[in-house]
Amino acid sequence: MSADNEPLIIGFLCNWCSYAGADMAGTSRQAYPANIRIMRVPCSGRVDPLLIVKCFEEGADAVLVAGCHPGDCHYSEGNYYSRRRFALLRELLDFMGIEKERFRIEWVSASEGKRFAKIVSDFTEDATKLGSRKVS
Amino acid sequence: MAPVESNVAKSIAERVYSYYPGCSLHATAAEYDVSARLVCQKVGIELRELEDWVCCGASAAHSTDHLLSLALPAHTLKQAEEKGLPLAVPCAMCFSRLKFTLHELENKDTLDLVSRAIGKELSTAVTVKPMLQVLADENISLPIAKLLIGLKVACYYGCLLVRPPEVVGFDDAENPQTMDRLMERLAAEAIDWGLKTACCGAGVAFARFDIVLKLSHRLISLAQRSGADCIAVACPMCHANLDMYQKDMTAKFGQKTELPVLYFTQLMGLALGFSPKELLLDKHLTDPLPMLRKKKLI
Amino acid sequence: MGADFTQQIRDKAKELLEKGTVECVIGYETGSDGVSARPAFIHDPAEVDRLVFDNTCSHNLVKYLLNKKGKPTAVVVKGCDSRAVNLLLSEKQIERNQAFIIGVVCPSVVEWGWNKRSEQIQKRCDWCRQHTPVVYDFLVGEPVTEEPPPDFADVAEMEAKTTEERAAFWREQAERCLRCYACRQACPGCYCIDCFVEELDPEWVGIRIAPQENLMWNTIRAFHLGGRCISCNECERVCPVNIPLSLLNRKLEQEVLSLFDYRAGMSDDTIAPLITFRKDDKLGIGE
Amino acid sequence: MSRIGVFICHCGTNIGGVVNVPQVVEAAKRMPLVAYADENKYTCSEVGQASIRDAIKEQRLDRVVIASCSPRMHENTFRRTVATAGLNPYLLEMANLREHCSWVHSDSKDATAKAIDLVRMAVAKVARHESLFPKQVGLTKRALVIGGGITGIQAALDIASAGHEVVLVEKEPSIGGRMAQLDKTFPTLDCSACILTPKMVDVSQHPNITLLTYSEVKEVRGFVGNFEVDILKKAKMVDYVKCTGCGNCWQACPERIPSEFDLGLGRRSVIYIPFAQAVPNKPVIDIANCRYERYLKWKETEEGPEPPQCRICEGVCPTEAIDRSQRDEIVTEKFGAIVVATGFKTFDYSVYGEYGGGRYPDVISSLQLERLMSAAGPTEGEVLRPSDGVHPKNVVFIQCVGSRDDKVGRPYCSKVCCMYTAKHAVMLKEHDPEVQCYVFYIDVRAGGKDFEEFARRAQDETGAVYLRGRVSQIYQEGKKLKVLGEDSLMGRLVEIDADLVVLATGMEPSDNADVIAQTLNISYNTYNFLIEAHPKLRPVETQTDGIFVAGTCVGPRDIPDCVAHGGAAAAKAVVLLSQDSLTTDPLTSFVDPMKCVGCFACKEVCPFNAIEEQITRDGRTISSVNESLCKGCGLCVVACRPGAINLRGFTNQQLLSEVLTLVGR
Repeated sequence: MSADNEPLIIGFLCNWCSYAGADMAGTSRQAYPANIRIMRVPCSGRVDPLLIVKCFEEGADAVLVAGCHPGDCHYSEGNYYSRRRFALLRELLDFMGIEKERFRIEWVSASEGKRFAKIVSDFTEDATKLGSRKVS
Repeated sequence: MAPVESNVAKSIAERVYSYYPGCSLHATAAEYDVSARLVCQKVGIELRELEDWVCCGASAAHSTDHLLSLALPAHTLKQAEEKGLPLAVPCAMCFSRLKFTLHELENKDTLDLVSRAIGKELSTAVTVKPMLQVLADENISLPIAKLLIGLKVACYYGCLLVRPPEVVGFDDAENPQTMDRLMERLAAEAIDWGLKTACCGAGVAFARFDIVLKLSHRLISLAQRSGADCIAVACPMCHANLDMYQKDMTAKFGQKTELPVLYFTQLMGLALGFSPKELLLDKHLTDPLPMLRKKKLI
Repeated sequence: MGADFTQQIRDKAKELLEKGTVECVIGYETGSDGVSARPAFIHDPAEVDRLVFDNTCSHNLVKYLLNKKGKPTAVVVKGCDSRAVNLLLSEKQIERNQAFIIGVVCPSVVEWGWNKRSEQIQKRCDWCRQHTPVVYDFLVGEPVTEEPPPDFADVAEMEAKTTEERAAFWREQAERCLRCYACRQACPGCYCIDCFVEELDPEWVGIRIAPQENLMWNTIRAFHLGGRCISCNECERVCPVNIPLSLLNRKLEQEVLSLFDYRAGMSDDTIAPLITFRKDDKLGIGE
Repeated sequence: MSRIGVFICHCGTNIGGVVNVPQVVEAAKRMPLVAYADENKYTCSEVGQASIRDAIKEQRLDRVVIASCSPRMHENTFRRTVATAGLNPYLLEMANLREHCSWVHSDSKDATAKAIDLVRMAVAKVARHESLFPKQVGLTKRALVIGGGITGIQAALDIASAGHEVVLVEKEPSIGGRMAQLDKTFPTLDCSACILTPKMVDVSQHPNITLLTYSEVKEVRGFVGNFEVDILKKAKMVDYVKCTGCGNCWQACPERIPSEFDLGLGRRSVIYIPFAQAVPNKPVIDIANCRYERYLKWKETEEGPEPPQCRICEGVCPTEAIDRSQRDEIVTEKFGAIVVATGFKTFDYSVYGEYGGGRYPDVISSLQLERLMSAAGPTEGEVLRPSDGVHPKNVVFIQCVGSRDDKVGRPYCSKVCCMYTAKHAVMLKEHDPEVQCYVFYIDVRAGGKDFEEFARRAQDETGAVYLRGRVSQIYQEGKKLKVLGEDSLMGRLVEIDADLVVLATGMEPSDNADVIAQTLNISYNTYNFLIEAHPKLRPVETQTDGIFVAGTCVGPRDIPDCVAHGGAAAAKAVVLLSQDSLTTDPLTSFVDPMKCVGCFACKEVCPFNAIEEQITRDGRTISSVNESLCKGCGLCVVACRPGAINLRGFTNQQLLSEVLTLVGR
């Protein structure tokens, strides 16, 4: 877990829309806090709940999963599955004491650089408010 | 015509109805009321008039106060709901208002608002049927005394009975068939004509008489030229406009306009053996009796 | 109930074994404590009288069908157990024509332990909506009309707590977890050859018995059964340190019901909610 | 023990200006398995790439991390770089220090800390990379074209002329499609048949084209380059080898039924060709309506009166070509590419009750008018109205019938109606100078070469009255049709006594377009129009490799667009077929047979039908991945509880080790 109570945020971004959206944020110089560490995955449907839970149990303060908008999935259906899977996981985690606010699922298209920056900024702010998770 | 069938299917085995005559049938359209009651009795349909029905608010209310235009029908609907019987409505205008109200009450907020207005908990669990649909039920056997052979009828539905389809959900909005089929069961010939659902002008009856004349005349003359002996209607307003002004039409448009306008219930009455007197056939301004005599139907 | 049910099961078992319809009947027999029931595997018609049925018959015997692949087998199932049959059918783990299902209209089972039985009905039976099996070839007892849906009072109670309290609660449970995996062994839905928890590469869950590793295990175990758990609650019954696993399972059951209007194992041709979707799903994500 | 090299790019000041690159280099050197770390001004420059190649050789590096810009930018560049240095191109991983770090963060300390993390993640991931090798699969150098309209014809001819075998499947007895039903074409007014029929003949005579009329595609298996297709050949009851197409039979046939080709305006025999210039010019027997077939049916039960035996066609056939032993048969063919050109049908106008279409015989569709105007049509080109066969003088056209109308679930514009109605106005005037046309329209959309000029011509020269507004009602009054409508520009109601009303019915996909799409596993929209891989950049490709779409089955378009579209699809197919083998992306998923429990959750979620069942030696049914179909989305990996499926390039191990560099121990 990162130093001096700066929240650590791990982001899983689908290669085709959201990772490109994050690139777009870069090319258009949309600044956002440096707390997020971005992992590139082919599709939000590739993100295994095991990874999410692992992140949290090992001390990540917040996790972001971003994929193409429903209907725009590069693989036509992937994000429909992740939508269901994470809607359920989010409930379970909250039930087990990991606030809903720490786990965000967002649809970000390749052209939404500005929006991506906004999402990360807001998310970082929320995570900071929530404070770091106490893990042994 | 799918909608007809499905509606008929729904009314199977329904023999007892709450009855909402509406204001006109207690006044200018008494013959509709009388004939409807006689016919229903004859074919074994029991009509129980609601004790405390009020005006449906047609034209007067719905063009001035939205809430009132819903509250008035709601009051009547509530009674029908308490009776737990389907509601038979002869007047097309009343029918339209009741259906519109039910339609708007689908919205939760409106439901609450109107409920508060009439001080009763409303629901939308009431079946409202036009008299035409009630009597056209093919499961009802007609004890026919006199077949109306040789009588050419132009069935006229008007605007309100079948429109708008998503609200009234009765028959086909452009080419309805219910009355046509019914007339054929009486051995009359329902002529095919194009203005079954055209407007007679009732909406502007008082404001723009000239329009009423124009529209009604268009209807009657087409019916005439299509070889009809009479027009059958299911609405007191339509009846008034078509029946009352034929002399004015003759005056205004030249060629003689004369075509009896009867309620479909009166024609049923004839077929079921009632006398012209019982059916108040002598109440019309355009006298149908000569025509009926010529056709040897009386 | 008892004697009569027992007799019917014995007769059917005898018939099946004699006819050679099946080569084994999986049922219950009285355990060596002489008090509580335990699974019994009968291969010989002469031994059918070992079979009993009483209100200590809690094991979900469907689990054992997994070891009988390709061998015609009869199994005694209660209402809840029967849903596991459908689950395994839909996940192609058993074949319908290999399994003869002796359904028992469940009289509800009681809390019991070694050499002791209470008259206390088990929790699962209070929640149960499936006393009559959903699938069977032969039914013991008269179908009953099922109770209206249970409310999830226990779940609600947990949700009433603050997040910190919930976190603390589960952390405390995790500290007690021995990772003996009894919950997994009892569960008819857990049939993986290699369970993720014992995977060394990737090492999803560390070997060390530490709370976060245990939480990892308990969270994912529950989630892997999300939309698949048929609420027989065997996992909780067999837990040696009494971790309230039913809370996790039922939380998921509740969500699956409200989000996807789905109950696992009600028929053998439904698709588990997490491996299907509706384009118009409304799940409060990006809407 | 692998030796990883890390190369960190300044990208001029783009990265170096914010991130303290030397510090990142130092950190990298201390990371596990890192044998070498260095920095470049511009890694992507030739100098930069050379330094990488040298380092790989000199330092005996077996894996490379390049920390620079987005992999979406330069991954392929650097894969080539390491490949030229003798490394497997897939032993490369990139850390995105520019788009995801230096360009979005200003604080050097934070940015540098993050950069180090990103590099650490990349190092952890690359350590788990394996050499991957693209697979080569062979392909069948044959194409299937579905649909024998102008689009399919064009596609078939182009592919065939490029030297590849083509099978053209058409469900009707003749090719030609909708274009064959048209009289003339806008805006040039050249005769449709005259320009179409030569192409139809070319198809029938082309040595590379096999024509399967009266046939339908039933099932499609396989994948790009290797499709296996079941085609249903409906029984024609005529031996095409013997038949000379002399026409005795269809002239002699005593039965006459409404002709589909003439849209019910004319009648045809039961043994028939749809129209005079049909290709092939040989008849089929429409079994459902054949007297003798009816007799044979009766013979089985002998219920009811005995129908006549007929068999006249057999009597008059000089070559004994009638063969009643024929039955429907399924043939299976192999193809490398498939072009779908299933075309359109016109909107069912009876949906608009107010227009009375279906009730009044003189309310017809534009396509029906085409038949009335066509010299080969039921009236031999004389425009006679259906009810009483008189020449209509007042003709009313109504635009957007089943187009631009949410009420009937058809909000889209059908694109051709404005123009063909202008054409009709012009041609009716030519047929009969006394004709007066009225056109009720919403907008006149005349976008296209010479289109606007032509639309003007219709209004100015023919005196057609264009009324901007909708028609509210049409009813029969004696021999006239009363048309009540609105002229929204003048703001008044209009009443027209019409002799004929023509409804400009819009385009919608042919029946079963959705079924075909499902058979081919390609997607379609709510109106059943097929969906292209990208509306702008991949207009004839689909999400399924090797399957191309063209013409009006994709969306409304006119003849020249269809021809161009068909040609485009053909070109794409030819590009595919001209290869000797296909290279498949190695980033696919794969199954560990020892772990798979055969629940087939993977098969359930795979969007590409890439999961197949296989039986192991010990008799378990487990899944396996068809790597030619797999597109590497990884849905199966997540659906797999036992972790039996993994995705090359994004394995569970790799993603987990990335996470573990950030959290925990």
